[in-house]
Amino acid sequence: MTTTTASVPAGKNRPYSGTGDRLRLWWDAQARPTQWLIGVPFIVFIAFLPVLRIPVLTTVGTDFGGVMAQFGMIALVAIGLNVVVGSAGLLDLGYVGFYAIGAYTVALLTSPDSPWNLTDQWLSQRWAWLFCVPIAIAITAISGLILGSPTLRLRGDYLAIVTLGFGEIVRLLADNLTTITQGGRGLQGVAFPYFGGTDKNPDGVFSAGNSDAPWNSGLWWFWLSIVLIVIVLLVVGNLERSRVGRAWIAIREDEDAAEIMGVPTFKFKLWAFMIGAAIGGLSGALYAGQVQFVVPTNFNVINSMFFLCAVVLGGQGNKLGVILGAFIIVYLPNFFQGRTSLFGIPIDGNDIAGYKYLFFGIALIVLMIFRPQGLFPARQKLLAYSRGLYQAARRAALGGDRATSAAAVLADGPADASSDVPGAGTKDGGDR
Amino acid sequence: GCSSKDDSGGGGGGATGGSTGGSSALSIQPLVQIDNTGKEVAASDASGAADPAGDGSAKCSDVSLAMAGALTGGNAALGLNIYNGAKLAVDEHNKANADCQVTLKKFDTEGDPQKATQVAPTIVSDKTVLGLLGPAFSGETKATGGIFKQAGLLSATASATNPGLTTNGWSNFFRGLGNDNSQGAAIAKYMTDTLGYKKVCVVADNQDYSVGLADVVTKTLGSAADKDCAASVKQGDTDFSATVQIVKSAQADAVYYAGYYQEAAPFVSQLRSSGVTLPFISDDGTNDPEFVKQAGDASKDAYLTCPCGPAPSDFATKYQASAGKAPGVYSVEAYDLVTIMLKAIDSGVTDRADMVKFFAGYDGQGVAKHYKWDSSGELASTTTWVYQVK
Amino acid sequence: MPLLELDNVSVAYGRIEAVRGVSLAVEEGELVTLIGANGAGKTTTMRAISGIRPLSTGTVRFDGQDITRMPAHKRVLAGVVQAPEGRGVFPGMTVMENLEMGAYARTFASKAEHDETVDRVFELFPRLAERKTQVGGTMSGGEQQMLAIGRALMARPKLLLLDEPSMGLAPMVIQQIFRIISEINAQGTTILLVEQNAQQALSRSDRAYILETGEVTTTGPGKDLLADPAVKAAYLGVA
Amino acid sequence: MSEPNSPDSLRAGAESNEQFLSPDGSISTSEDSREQDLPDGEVIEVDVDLASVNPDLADAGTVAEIVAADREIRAEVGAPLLEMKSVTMQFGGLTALDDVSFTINRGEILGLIGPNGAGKTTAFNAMTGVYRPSSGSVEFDGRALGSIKRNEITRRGIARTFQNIRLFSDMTALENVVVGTDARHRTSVPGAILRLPRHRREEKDAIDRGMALLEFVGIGSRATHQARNLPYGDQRRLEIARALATEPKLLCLDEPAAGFNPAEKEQLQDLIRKIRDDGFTVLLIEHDMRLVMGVTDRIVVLEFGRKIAEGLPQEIAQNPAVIAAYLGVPDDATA
Amino acid sequence: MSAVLLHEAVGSVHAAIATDVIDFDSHRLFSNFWALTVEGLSYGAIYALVAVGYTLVYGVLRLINFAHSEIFMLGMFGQYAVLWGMGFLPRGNAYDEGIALTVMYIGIAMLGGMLVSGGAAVGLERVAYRPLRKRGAPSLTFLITAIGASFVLQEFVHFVLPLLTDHKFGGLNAQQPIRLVQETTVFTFFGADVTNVDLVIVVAALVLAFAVDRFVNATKFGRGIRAVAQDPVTATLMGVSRERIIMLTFLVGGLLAGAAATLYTLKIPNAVIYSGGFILGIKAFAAAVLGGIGNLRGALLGGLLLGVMELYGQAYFGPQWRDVVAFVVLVLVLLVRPTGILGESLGRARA
Ligand SMILES: Nc1ncnc2c1ncn2[C@@H]1O[C@H](COP(=O)(O)OP(=O)(O)OP(=O)(O)O)[C@@H](O)[C@H]1O
Ligand SMILES: Nc1ncnc2c1ncn2[C@@H]1O[C@H](COP(=O)(O)OP(=O)(O)OP(=O)(O)O)[C@@H](O)[C@H]1O
Ligand SMILES: CC(C)C[C@H](N)C(=O)O
Ligand SMILES: [Mg+2]
Ligand SMILES: [Mg+2]
Repeated sequence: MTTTTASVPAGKNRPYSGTGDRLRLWWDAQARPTQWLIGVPFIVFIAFLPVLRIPVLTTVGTDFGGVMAQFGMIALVAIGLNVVVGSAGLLDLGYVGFYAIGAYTVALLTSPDSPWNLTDQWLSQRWAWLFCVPIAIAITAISGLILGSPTLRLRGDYLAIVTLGFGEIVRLLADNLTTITQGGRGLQGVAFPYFGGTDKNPDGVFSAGNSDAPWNSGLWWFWLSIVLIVIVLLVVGNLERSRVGRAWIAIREDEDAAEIMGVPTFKFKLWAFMIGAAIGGLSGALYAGQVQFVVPTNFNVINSMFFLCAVVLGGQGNKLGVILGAFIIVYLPNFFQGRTSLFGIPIDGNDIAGYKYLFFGIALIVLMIFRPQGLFPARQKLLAYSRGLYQAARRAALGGDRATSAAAVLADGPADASSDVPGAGTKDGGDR
Repeated sequence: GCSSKDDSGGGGGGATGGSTGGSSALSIQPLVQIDNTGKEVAASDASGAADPAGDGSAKCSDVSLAMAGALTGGNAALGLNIYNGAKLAVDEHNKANADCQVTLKKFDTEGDPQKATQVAPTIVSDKTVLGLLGPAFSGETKATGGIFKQAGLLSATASATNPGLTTNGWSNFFRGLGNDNSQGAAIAKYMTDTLGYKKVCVVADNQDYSVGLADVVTKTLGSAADKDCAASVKQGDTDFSATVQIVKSAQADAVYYAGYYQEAAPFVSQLRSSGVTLPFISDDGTNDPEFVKQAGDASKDAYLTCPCGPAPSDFATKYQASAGKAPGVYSVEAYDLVTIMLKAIDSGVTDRADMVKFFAGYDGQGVAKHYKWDSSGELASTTTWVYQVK
Repeated sequence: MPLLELDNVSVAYGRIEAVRGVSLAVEEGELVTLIGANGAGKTTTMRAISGIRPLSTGTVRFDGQDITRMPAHKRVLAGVVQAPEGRGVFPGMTVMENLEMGAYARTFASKAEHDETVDRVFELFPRLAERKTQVGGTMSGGEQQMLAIGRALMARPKLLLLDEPSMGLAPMVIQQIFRIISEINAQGTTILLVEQNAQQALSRSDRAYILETGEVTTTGPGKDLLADPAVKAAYLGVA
Repeated sequence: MSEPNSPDSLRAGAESNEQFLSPDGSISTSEDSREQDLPDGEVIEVDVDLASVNPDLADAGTVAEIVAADREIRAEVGAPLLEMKSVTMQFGGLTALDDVSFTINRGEILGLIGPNGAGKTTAFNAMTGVYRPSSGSVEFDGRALGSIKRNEITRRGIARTFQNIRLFSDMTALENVVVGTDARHRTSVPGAILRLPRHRREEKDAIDRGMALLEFVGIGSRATHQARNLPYGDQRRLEIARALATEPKLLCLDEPAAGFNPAEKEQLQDLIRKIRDDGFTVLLIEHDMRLVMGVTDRIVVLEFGRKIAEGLPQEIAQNPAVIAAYLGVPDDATA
Repeated sequence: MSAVLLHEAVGSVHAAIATDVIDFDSHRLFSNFWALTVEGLSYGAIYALVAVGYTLVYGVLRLINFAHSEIFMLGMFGQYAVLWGMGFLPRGNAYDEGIALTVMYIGIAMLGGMLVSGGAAVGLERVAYRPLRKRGAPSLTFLITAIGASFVLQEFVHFVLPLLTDHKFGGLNAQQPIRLVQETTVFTFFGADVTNVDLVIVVAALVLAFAVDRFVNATKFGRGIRAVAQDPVTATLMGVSRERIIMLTFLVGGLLAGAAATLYTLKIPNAVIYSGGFILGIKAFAAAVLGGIGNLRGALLGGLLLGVMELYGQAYFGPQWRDVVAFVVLVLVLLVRPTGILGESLGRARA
């Protein structure tokens, strides 16, 4: 029997600590049913925000549902980019390229303006979007592979500029290959999922035409993205708590050491790129469906920067953090728009909104100074079946505050902890 | 100390607003109004133009009009031109009609299609909004047309000129000016028939509007379009050396540029300073006092077109007083379209469907031109104005 | 008055106090050794002295002056020079450039003085003379260690801080290094030495301090400590 | 500037060339990577009771079994495992290794010693694929290493530690070791996403083995501590545990005792012996003669890139060439 | 997808490329080769000067200073304001002050631009980066701050500057140009016109590049810069003041950006606009990487190369492919030489 010592005083610091870790600590302390009890209503609450229209929160000048829909898409983007940047530590400044490829795949296959339009041949407009989403994901993943295989040999900042170039090249191709993409004229009439058509909304709830607030198309797209986010979180969470996720972190921390430890670093970097790309492509497909119109200008470098801001602002490496980051990036610029008063104080929101990029820039600088690790930094969990281990540690930690000897606390620990070991983490999805 | 190096001693101080081009005192002067075949048409008589003030006895309550376009971001100037024109009309109306106070609500789309899809539902769900002036750009109009269509809300644009917009069956959509087909065809014909060019280099930037316009111009020019020196540049470019080289080494009679003044000004400057003296012809995106200010003497004699007519001087005066600057492109169209909406309200229109009907049946003179639409929402007859920098 | 005096110095990394209330003094001309187990806080103490780690409490006095708040690079000007643990060779600079960096804060009276200093270093470490133009990063571990020590000598400090100079050196070179240390010291440079090779270090030093988990536990003349059975057991590996 | 075979390999982990960008990618250049002021925060780093997690690991016997689970060596102790065959390594005009040949036999601890700059680390790098020899070859387990990738070399069974510690400092101790097991695992992305049985098996195995290895090197209770916060000695142990997790046939240690005091060296010596006794083969580079003499079975001596001696420790200690080149005559008899 | 569809797809790609989308006009390239080279070199010289700023800061802080493009932009405004202050009012036509005076005015304007840019760079370092350094923030945090600073500087010129200067400077539109010289051909070179502006640009850039190179490679400060770049802690232990070195680095980068800005506006007087730094900044950054980021001479070489390649590419493929060409060249070079043409470290700049 190993002896346990409480020699390490509670109070050792860690690089990622603060709200994120504290919250995670608390969350892990909850029993599984409790976690469900808290988690599900919370997600439902978020999902219904555009319906509830809480006064100060709801945007005025733009439709809140629409804003949330965009948030959903950017959240997906942020989760995908987080795999690449946050986990594997590969600085990708051209992520918007994947977003664009996803959007253009759907648009090229379903827009009547496109030479490759399938909808007038054998694919019904109703199913076209759904049919194209997997294609979009596959094509972006492949483009991730194509971009990655030659360039992932490059290190750090070389990779950054090459990816930035890639993002630009994608946009410029969309712009220049006018016979296929219509260049700057864009592709119109992109398909969207057909669902719940009524007399009033003959094209279904996802149609841009559905504008009966609050149940308008924005809300539906938001819901669709929530579902996709949850799925993607499960997938990414599973990856993180596996050999793959550990390899990513190891690569991020010390690529040479990782390789010498036998980790096939190139392969896993490539996977990170492909997975990130695929998620970006999925989000792009959502975008194309929602807006039903794609033009190259929506995919310029600045958007890559915004995506990266979402990731770093939220706390790179932390999936929930980056979602929060995405929310801030999307929501803040819309907040002032059209407001005539705030908390009873009369303002000219449109005027303020005119300065949004100024404020945005200042906010970025200030936030980074005060929270250099991001708003919501937290350590990833990298082991799938170690719930018991961490629970034992946590109990000891909590016990350490009360009793000085952790051993005393541990004494009553083993019973339920060990019962929790094998496979207990199986359903530990989504990291929530 | 240094004395002024400005040997001609002129003003040129303020960097905004003024319509003169610095010390060389160049400005954009209307030259001729032409039809789609490049033939001159006499300027219409604007004296009977509809007046937003009406007879001063209108009654209405709780109605508003919306304006959507880029109010912030890089293209804000264009949106503001439109907003200010609309605001002038509404102010005049409200001043004259104490019992019918119409609110003008502005919605910022930044010119971004996705942003516009978020803004559109807000406009639609505001039940007091009876008519929409906008969206301003073709791209965002494409993205949101379905929303307004489904809501049955009048969407009258003072600026979106992409020809495709009226082919979607949007019965609520009206265009207050000629589309790029007519502008492009008109100037192309004018170049070959009136100005007598045999070879023209068509250069365009990469934006929706420019690409479309360049297409039409090239097509209409037919064999007069010189393929060897056709070139495409990018929004935001400032350095056109390669394009200049291309033009320089071609044996052309003129350069046509489809795009906006931001790029047109440095382009023409660089053409001139590398010794290319070919005539320079451009479009409504370039047709802005800024162009002359930026390009200076290089802009001299350039032909600029616009489906929009020149602002009559009394309009310009009113506008200057209200907006604090000279009217820009589409200010007049915005004023006219909002005037029509106000007339509808004054005549008792209280719901969206009636507003659309009012537009469909409208036939009247405006400050800029005569307004009467065909069933697709295009003006029944369109003309293009040719201006020249002098 | 001691040349260097630490009074109740504590240094923390985040919440961990690596050094707790350490007081020590080094008289002018002395050779003083700091020994202690891994993680005892020796390096941390050195870093506090040269100013690259801020103190949480306490004061550092050098040459009669309170230098607690003096930035690190100014301390070098004042005469405190450290050959850091882990060598800190500039990987992209040649051997010669690395040596020049050692004299960054020093102005030589003449070219001759400069050359003389360089020659002395080359005399001590002939390997460096052979490899003047080799890039620092490609030197072997031991060669880098020689370079680091040689570089510190270029500065001709009043107080020389040596953090484990024998680490990674071959046995023969270690003996040589210790001889050099004694020699420099004899020539008038005050030295504070951190060593794992307690045997050698203690036998050559005037006085020594033993650091345990961040605190000074024992102090005394080097020879006395060498004879102390507790010290023997813990640091000399004599069971 | 002289360059080895590829410019990249310069930065690629040669022990003597260890000034990398700080591995955590930190831009804060005010201090080295271990030196940052980190924000204060909550803690969960408390020692764990192993038995509370995995009761199987409670007794030392099982530990040893898990560590050395599928060793297939004992039978072949003494057979050559790695052969350096006339390896020459040149950097520009400098010959760092000059026609060096020696053999490492299964189950032994081979010491590699020599003066500074003799080419020990270079030899080591030639074995682990960091450099490719200018001429000659390295054969491992009967096959030439040729130009296979570094991670493949590890997979074939060569593991190493670093002279300057290079742990994944943000990870916990256990996670570090589990990364080491990567070399033996085959689950890839689909398996991990779907949590296929093999993934579960491997994960479970990795954690069990990881805990056992931590236990084996004596830091089992620190499993959930972040590597950066471990004391130096424990970090060294963790490096060894991580290397062992790759299930190597040959474990290469480059100056593992650097910075240890004699008492700590003693413990290390015991650990190295234990590793050998568990069936691993060990290559040890070290300047501490007491450690080298105390633990190695055989010694190879290099000088100026050439092998000058090879033999049992006692022989080497008496060898006049070695004494002249390397050992010197001790100043004091006690050392 | 069915085979037919695939066939169609391939077919239309071919069609697209064969028609007017890409030109593949080798005639245009070769007949204008020298003219393109001259133009390319003068743009390249400007990229090179800006690239030095990226490279130095990167070398010392491992930071991609995204806001450097805005430092450049401020330099354009700085020199503009100085010219204005000297009595040159904006107008459409070029001034003609004679060679000597013009060169003097350019020199003064350049000084102004350099001061503004240099000051802004140092200020940026103080306000935005230093606090992060004090907190030991991870590198991406710096990058995000740089992006934030980039927004702030642009929007400052866009919105705030006009309010402060009575709408003389800044705002949405480009400044009305001040043309100091009319670009005229001085001599021809294999049939390519070499203009006075080209000459000024290339000569000024060479002088500045030489000066920085000497500064970094041959002075004590320069050695300090390299030391901090390679190992900041040890550099401190050698008596190098890190903060001062960092400040100096930003200053040098800023000064060069200001000089580059002046040269650029000489070439393109219309370029003085709040958003005018962005694209050029990306190009310059690419140039820095191309040469080997952190490597001073690499930055200079990379800038020239990029400038020239871009123009060749434009002539061959058509102007709309310029940026594609630039990035493709970059990628190809990096694939062959993963750390840029001259390799990486500031320390090896003398190779
Ligand atoms: N950057 C850091 N962050 C957190 N803790 C640190 C840091 N650097 C050192 N420590 C801790 O501070 C304590 C003292 O370390 P220090 O390096 O001063 O010891 P030392 O006596 O020099 O040991 P060694 O013999 O290993 O060089 C150790 O517990 C170490 O883990
Ligand atoms: N990349 C390189 N370029 C040039 N010379 C090199 C390179 N790598 C090593 N050397 C030289 O080769 C020789 C052998 O170096 P190596 O690192 O193998 O020595 P070592 O035996 O490990 O010494 P130590 O005990 O000091 O670590 C040294 O003189 C070193 O300077
Ligand atoms: C404001 C205008 C220049 C807009 C342009 N006509 C368009 O359709 O987008
Ligand atoms: Mg130490
Ligand atoms: Mg070595």
